[in-house]
Amino acid sequence: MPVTESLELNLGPHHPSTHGVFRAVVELDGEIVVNATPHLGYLHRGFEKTCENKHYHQVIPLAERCDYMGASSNSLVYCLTVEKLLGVEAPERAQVIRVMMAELSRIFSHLFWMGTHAHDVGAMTPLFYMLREREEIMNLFELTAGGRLMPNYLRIGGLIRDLEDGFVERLRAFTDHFDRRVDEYEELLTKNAIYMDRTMGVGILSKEDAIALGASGPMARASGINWDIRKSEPYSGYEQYDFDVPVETGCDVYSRYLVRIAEMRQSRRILVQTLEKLPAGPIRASKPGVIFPPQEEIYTKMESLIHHFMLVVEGLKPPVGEVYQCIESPRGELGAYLISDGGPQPYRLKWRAPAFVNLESLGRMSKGCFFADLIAILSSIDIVLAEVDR
Amino acid sequence: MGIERHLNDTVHVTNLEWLVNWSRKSSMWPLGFGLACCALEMIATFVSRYDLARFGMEVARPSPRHADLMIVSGTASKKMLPAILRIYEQMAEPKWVIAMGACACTGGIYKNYAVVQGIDRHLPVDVYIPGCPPRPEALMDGILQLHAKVMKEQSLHNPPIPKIRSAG
Amino acid sequence: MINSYLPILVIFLVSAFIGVAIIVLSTVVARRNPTPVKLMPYECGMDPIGSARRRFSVRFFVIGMLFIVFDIELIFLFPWAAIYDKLMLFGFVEMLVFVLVLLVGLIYVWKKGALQWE
Amino acid sequence: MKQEEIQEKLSTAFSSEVIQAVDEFQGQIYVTVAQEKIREVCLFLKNDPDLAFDFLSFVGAVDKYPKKPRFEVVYQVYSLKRNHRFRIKALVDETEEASASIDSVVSVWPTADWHERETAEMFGINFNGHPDPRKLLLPEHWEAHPLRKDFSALGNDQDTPDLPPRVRN
Repeated sequence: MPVTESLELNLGPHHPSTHGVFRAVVELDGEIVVNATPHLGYLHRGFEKTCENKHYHQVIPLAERCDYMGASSNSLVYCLTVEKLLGVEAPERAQVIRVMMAELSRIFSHLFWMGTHAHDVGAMTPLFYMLREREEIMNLFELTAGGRLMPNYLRIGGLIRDLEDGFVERLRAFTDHFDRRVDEYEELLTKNAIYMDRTMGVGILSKEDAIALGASGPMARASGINWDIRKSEPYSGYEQYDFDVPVETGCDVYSRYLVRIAEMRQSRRILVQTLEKLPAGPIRASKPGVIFPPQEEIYTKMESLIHHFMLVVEGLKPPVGEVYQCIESPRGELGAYLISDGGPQPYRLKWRAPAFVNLESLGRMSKGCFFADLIAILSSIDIVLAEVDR
Repeated sequence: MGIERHLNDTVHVTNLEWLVNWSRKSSMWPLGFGLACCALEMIATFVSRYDLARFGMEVARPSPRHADLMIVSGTASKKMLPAILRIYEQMAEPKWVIAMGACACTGGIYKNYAVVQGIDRHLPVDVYIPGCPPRPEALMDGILQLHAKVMKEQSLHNPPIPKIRSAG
Repeated sequence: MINSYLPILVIFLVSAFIGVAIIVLSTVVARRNPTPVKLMPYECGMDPIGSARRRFSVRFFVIGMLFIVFDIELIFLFPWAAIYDKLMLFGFVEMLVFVLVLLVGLIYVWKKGALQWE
Repeated sequence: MKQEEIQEKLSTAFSSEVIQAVDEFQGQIYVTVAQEKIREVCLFLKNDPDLAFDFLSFVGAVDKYPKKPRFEVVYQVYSLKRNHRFRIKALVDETEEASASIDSVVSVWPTADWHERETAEMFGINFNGHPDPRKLLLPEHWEAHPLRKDFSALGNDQDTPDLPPRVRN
């Protein structure tokens, strides 16, 4: 066998198909990948250290920027963690709107994944289809609290303000035609022979490897693990909605695609149910001295003004203790482990980022594949670098 | 440019300069350089709804050799800084830099050990765009300001090329 | 006789002139600022690992050769397709023979496994 | 299984000097384990048929700076079969001569690889027996451990310089 020199290549931080500033040093033997060692940290922003100097309610925008694709699920997990620490429960209406925001951001994130993944595999059109849908969802996010990408709409104990009046009609219009849009994507990709050749049997992650390497979310469900935190440990009223969890046993890039497309349909089903169920009522729990009083009460009642003032100046003083709460983010099990020492600032916030853990299996999945398949595998993991590097 | 050495100021070159500036302004190719959340708003600006192609900027090449404008969109972390400087150096003159978003302008909400507190500490920035992330309209407004700035440049009188600490 | 070839000569001269003009103008008029970092090979913003002048696997050349062969075939198809309506059956059969010959080459290459990477 | 049953099962399986403390907050029980026995306890958690903790959510650390056993290494585990969660901790101290160190659990859960590398560089705890103890998130030329309580959030130019040293001169 002639001895072949292996070529080392930088799939560097500035690369069109690394979905941000991810770097992998790839050892190539001709066109076959011998070994891909990831180098992370190019977007490390010191999130956990910065949280230790912020008040509890100031951490929410920071948490949302941790995963700018599904921003609302980040603020949801942080708010649920602090509420569990305080022993507070958000009112019924706030819980339903939170589910609405979480499912919208799941569709939001899966859309961007599908567009860029198809672009990496060579199909150019899905990218423009999905950006059209994302603009519609961004219009919806604008209606909630003004932000297009990161609405920053959730607060500890509920929401910051009630829904805009045009929101429900526009959401109903969106859910009406969204199913046809997903059919359009399926027409483009699912039965496309080139796409199937490029993705079937590529990037195999067996069920045992997936569990051992801590893969969660669509990565795990594509390897046959029937586990969705919305079903196994329901939070924020998820037990009241009926939706099914798509599970594939193909363990490859194609089954991850199928799982995510099916999840978009299920998220739409949940959105329709939230629209039917939307109860009236307050949008924030009322616990004086701990949760911000409603906006209109501040102008009329004296104690609300004092509570508001004390909360803003001195911040929230939760009981001493530690809590771990996790939710099903678009990428997997997103957890926040919060320790409080009674002071106004979190003593320690450990952020369990699913993209960071799913990325560990890149080395094992990409051994012996073609270099072009390495790009397809990397995009099938659906990494968001702000979450990977925190 | 090199030509005015031959003209040695006998002929006034405004019209030629206007032509040079106008051609540079109307086909300024941005570098596809997304760091963090602002990159998503930059992508939304490139694509059909906000459409940067009307300003001649639809070609967002990843390689610095084909780019004239570097939009630093997102947080410049200290580990990424050498790469940013390297890419800026490898772009061909004339080149411009837009600091998009609060993180690129001043470090934004990440005032800590890991983030460069403003990319203008290391790069000559032409236009700063506030916002976290700035709306696509804000990015387009920043680009139009840059176009106005390019039109006013004396590109034919050999303006000094800004030197940066090379990341070589 | 000569003037029927004149247009081809004009096209050739104009294209040659434009090509040379662009190169000359950009070398004379453009401004040079070569810094060592700028001349370094671009590798995603990192220091290039190893040199680019390395021995490559021979399979790359095989695929390169195959591409050139079938690309030339395509180039011959263009002028033929341009005046397709003037060439009666003879032109069609002639080109069919040409394509068939290359089809035999393609089948041979396919069976020998040159298209597969391993 | 409920949190209390898991905790009883652990207490019966290991002697009291291994299971040092049991605390509970908002329905979540967490057990402090002796630092030397951490790999044994993790193996027990994973292989015991009733517990079956086959999924490790994360390995983290907490710096309790003024207190003497300075670091707490936290293991949050989850069982896919039994659908229950549990958290165990190990107290790790840092003295002048010996830096904080604890056994690595990569052999038990391979996913702990990156978690431990990140905790090692952020807190300065080294994990014995870790297959690949390189830096993960911080630049190579930094020596500081940022998540320690005595390290200021703004960093300083010696420990966290903007550019690698080779470039600055």
